[in-house]
Amino acid sequence: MAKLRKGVFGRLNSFINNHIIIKSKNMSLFEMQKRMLKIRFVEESIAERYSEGKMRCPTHLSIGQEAIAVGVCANLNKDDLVLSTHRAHAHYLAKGGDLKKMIAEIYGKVTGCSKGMGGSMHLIDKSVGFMGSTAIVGNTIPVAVGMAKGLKLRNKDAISCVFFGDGATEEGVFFESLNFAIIQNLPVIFVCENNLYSVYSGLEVRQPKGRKIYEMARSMGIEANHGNGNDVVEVYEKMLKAKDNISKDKGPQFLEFDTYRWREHCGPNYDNDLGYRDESEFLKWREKDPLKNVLDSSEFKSYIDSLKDDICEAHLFAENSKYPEYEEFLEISGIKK
Amino acid sequence: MAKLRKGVFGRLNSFINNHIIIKSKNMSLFEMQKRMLKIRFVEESIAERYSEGKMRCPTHLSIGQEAIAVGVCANLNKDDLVLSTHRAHAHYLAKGGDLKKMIAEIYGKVTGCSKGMGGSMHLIDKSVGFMGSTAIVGNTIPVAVGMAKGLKLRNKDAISCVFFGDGATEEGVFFESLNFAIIQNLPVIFVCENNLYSVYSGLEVRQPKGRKIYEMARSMGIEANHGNGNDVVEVYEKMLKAKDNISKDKGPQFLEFDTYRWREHCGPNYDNDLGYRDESEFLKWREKDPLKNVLDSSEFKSYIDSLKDDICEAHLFAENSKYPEYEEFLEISGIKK
Amino acid sequence: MRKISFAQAVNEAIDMAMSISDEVITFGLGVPDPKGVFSTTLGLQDKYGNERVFDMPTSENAMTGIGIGSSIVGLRPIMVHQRVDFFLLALDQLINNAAKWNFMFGGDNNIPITIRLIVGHGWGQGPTHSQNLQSIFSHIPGLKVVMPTTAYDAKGLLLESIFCDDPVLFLEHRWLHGTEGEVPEKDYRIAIGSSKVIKPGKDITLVSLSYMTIEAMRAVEELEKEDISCELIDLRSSSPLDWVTISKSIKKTGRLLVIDTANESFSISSEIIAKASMEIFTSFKSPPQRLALIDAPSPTSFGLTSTYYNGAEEVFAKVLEIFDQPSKPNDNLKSDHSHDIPGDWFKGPF
Amino acid sequence: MRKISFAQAVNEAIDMAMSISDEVITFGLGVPDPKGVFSTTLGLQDKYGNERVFDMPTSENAMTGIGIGSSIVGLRPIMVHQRVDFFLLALDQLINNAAKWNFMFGGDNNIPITIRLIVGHGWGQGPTHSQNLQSIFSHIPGLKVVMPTTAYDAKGLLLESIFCDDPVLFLEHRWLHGTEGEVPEKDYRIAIGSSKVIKPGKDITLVSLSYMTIEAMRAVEELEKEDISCELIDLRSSSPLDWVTISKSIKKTGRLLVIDTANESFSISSEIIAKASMEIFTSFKSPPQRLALIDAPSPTSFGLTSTYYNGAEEVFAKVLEIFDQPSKPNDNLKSDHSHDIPGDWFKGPF
Ligand SMILES: Cc1ncc(C[n+]2csc(CCOP(=O)(O)OP(=O)(O)O)c2C)c(N)n1
Ligand SMILES: Cc1ncc(C[n+]2csc(CCOP(=O)(O)OP(=O)(O)O)c2C)c(N)n1
Ligand SMILES: [Mg+2]
Ligand SMILES: [Mg+2]
Repeated sequence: MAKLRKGVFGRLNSFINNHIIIKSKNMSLFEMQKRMLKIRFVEESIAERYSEGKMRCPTHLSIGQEAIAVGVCANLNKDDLVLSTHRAHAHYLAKGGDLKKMIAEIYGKVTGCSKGMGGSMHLIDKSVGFMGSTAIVGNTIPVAVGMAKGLKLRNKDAISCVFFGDGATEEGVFFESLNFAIIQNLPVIFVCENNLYSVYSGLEVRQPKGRKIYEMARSMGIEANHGNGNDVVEVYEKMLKAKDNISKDKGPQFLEFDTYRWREHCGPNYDNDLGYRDESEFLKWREKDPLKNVLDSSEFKSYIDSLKDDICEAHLFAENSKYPEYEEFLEISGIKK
Repeated sequence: MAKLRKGVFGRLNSFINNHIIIKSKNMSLFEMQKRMLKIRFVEESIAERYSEGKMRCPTHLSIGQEAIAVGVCANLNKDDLVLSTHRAHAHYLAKGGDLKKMIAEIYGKVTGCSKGMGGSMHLIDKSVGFMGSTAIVGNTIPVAVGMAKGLKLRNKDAISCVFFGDGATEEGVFFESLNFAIIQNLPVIFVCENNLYSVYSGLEVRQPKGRKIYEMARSMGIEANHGNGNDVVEVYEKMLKAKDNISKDKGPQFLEFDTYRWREHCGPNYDNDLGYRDESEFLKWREKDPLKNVLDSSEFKSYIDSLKDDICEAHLFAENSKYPEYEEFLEISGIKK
Repeated sequence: MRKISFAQAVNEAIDMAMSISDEVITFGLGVPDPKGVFSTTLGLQDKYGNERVFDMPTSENAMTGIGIGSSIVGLRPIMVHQRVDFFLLALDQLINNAAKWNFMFGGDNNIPITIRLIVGHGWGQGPTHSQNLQSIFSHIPGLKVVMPTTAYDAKGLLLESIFCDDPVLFLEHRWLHGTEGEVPEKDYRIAIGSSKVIKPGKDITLVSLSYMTIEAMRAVEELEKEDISCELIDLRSSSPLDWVTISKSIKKTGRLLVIDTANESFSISSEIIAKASMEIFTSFKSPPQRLALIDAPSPTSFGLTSTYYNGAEEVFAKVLEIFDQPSKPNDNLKSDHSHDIPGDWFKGPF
Repeated sequence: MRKISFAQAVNEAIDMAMSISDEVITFGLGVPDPKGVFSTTLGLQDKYGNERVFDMPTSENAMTGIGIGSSIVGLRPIMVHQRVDFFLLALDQLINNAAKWNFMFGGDNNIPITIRLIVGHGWGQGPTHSQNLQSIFSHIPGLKVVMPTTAYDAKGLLLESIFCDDPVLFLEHRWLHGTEGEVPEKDYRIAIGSSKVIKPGKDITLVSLSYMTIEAMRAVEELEKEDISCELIDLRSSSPLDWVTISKSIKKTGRLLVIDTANESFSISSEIIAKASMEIFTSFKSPPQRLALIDAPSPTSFGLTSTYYNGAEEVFAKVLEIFDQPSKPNDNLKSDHSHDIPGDWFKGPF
């Protein structure tokens, strides 16, 4: 496999040529910051409008967690494949998924990326290698390993990458998937977004005290690393290293990033009043905003303005789109051919 | 919990009083050797008679693996609870299970320990704390954790212990079970019998090279140890230590022991001719026979003679017993009340 | 009598069971959290402590085995999952262990576990958050399957389930949690395997279950005005089936419509219709019928769910059809709120 | 024509599929081992290499997901489990992912995975090694369920399954592996959802599946001598059901007996009988009937399995009963070997 993969610089060059990040480091950071801004504003727009009752599906926002999605995906080409979870908006957008189609999907419209069959938890945009997200905790992890198996078998010069939360590492399938990826030396990167919570349950009732998820993964036989998930540069660099490792045939890679979800687990509101976590904890993490100094930097003003237009347009597009016809539903579900 | 448990010496004393092992170390070894002999001869008798076609159920023999069962169970009281797998004969006998009832179960007779409903893979003798064995790889592991939860909740001064193979550590439920046992600090000992194979599949196609199962377990947050599973004294001591740790409130314990299955995975024969493992590997392990120097030691002659009688009697008992009545089956399955 | 919600009735049943017997424990994702599994577990941890009432890791399979193990040593665990769909991870423990433990060890090895499974509905829950899997569970010998409709039944059946010595799957439809009904404060039990004639009638037997019984009740009232007298039976449990009540009713009415919340093929409706056809074939004045979901996954879009799901209008129409009467619209059956929520108070997302 | 065994036919189908398309891979516990999953996978690894043919860890759930993932990027995986019972660990991947992937992403996202599941029988396999779970799978929209009886059908249906774009559960009864039949060497396909009239007849329709069709064939011959002409339909797949063939036959004969290998309640037999009763009720001259296992787990003891399982004698007796004829013993239907093995060549343990 090693000989078939281009070296990391080759890949990085082609990547740069794809204009996803620009040549100098600062510029690439600039581009990543723009992507984070995009996610933040899109999510805020959903939060703002959710109570209108037009987006009628369970919706898990990524506000506060933008840096991981962006730093990871900044290292991926279009033909690298990504899978995600119930909390998928950031990953979808960071991988380059179509904004209008995502918003339309959340509105349940036929113009949505899943034709309205999936909703917020089931996003897909294969044209950019975003291969899907699902609503069952942990169950895309083996699917990503299977994609890597296929890529390797077909000698494709691409990797597979899967995002999941700290909660997903409690599912047996997580371990089973890592084990197989290691045995068959598959080109897959596991990205764990540790935001300390699974719904309203803190880590203390779900995992042993002092557990380091990445160390546990490492002891299974996978190269594992850990970092600050609210620092997009750190994420970017750790991901770059992981991808480099794969191209050097060091096998599958594991990354854990610490982060924090700002709003309620599911839905548009803040929920610190519920008492399952301390307001002070929230405030501490809000201080570590991945978009600190970016949001109000004059550098991004014109970008933000155009972004807002795009987002408005996307909502408008979604609202004006049609629901799927029942006939179409019957066809997609295989009832009518 | 700690205050409710007796110290290790208290427990050891009551244990000695139960006459399971005798006071001096040598004597305890002697008793353990007798138990290993018992298992060996019982298993040999099954192997010898299996082809008669009267024991009509899948049967997995423990020959070569006796030391783990005996060394572990020598540390357990009657009210300590054990669960096992498809390969359960050794565990059942080592825990003190009734020989006649086991043989009758394998013959499918109503006098069997499971009234003929379960066969070789479903043994139980609750009177000695052998709580069951099942035919699905890995699926008694969480059950053992649940028993420990119950014991702890009810302040019982007893522990739960589960045997399983190297293959079972590939099941997600294995990790899930360890995780919960650690979180709730439950009195359970996980005993992995690593015999290098799962059916005809060697470790190399199932687990990463260099994987140490006990180290992987340790990284989850459990105290873990490892030893030569063919040395009954080593097993005994490591188990003693593990039990001691539990009574000192160090939480659940994990033990991995290396061993080797002599005969075919399922059934009475040798199968080295199949070519899935080297005859030389087999010979090397047979050299490490846990019963080396015991089998032909004159010390055990009279014991072996009486053992043979017991075993013959058990087979006779089984053969002469009746099959369950169909009515009884309907009652047990809940169809008739 | 005092009226409380279905969710409160569930909460009260657990509370009562836990106070009756310290063998009862309850756990599941979110059990002690501020939402308390749609309010059904609120307050329990405070009252009974965190050894008996606890949260769990997202480890559905092991946690089911842990429940089984705890019941082997004498506990009566109540496990809960916010969606039945998540429980698919645990079917080895359910089917290979819980359902068979007592049998495969020759009896005297009961597993008294109760597994509460919430069935989602509407608000774009979609294909993996609103499945109705009662038929799958009912097919497995050794399991009991309970699906209460009213708050009254929820309490009585849950108490019975908890103290029943077999594994019980207790399915709660999300849209029932907010419904209210008269519920005695005392301890009472309702036998598993007994259905309930909600309304006697003479022209047709309607066998319905869970949330669909609410819809059927509305339809039955309107059908009365059309001179069709329906006998409405709320199934309450699918395993065991209350064949005595059902067959007696069909013999009386000569007609049968089974109403199920699940995909129609290989469903509860299949079994009831098959059993009736095999055993009391000659009682039928017209072919038995069913009203269930088409064999497609639940769609997410608001634009699809209204057609996909059945309600009182569809029950009404189906019964008219059975009596060869022309279809007619019935304004009384129109809902006063969006079709994808149980009531206007519901603002999403769950 | 050349005769080969059912197991060889399966092997040949996989071999042929792998040589037709390098998209086909096959894996499962023991696939490349010396026994080759009851000979069905022998020789494949030598021929196609260990990247396309491989063993796996005992990780049924993840491996199913891995199969799904590989099919997303264009492979056609064939997974196998030595017992269907083990596959209960993987129902999340099967039901929440494989069955729904194409649907929940709006189509154009097919998952062409074939999952071979071996159904155990006899020799004390007992409660967790001989379940028949076809009805569970058939209830789930998005899955296809295939159960071949003959070597001929095994090859044609397996090839069709492998190249079918939907997830297919391919259930092989252990007792069929050794049976022989005429099998063309060429590539041929049999449509999923088409049943087969094995023997035309006019008095009663027998719908049977998998191993029970073998038993039914023997019974049908003897019934002929009793002047009862049976039309025997081998179901071949339960999802989709071949309703055209079945209903046509019932309309002709006016009688129906469904023969299933599974526990009777909520089974394939329930659905077929329900559908017939709903749709062609008036065709029946006598109530439809079924012959399946009682609703108890499979016992282990040799002393119980003979009564528990049905065979040609029970089919014979049941049909006589349907025709109100007195039961009579039939020596030709007695088996010449123990009831718990497929033939005298079988010496255990699997
Ligand atoms: C198998 C399964 N169990 C439970 C749930 C309910 N659930 C939805 S999201 C979620 C939280 C998972 O936590 P984590 O993986 O850390 O992701 P986060 O929400 O924190 O991003 C849970 C438990 C589910 N969807 N699937
Ligand atoms: C879930 C499951 N998968 C597969 C099997 C088939 N099987 C029976 S025993 C066995 C070997 C397991 O290996 P290990 O756990 O190491 O135990 P050993 O036989 O070596 O004692 C397998 C794979 C099974 N019984 N259950
Ligand atoms: Mg989290
Ligand atoms: Mg092993």
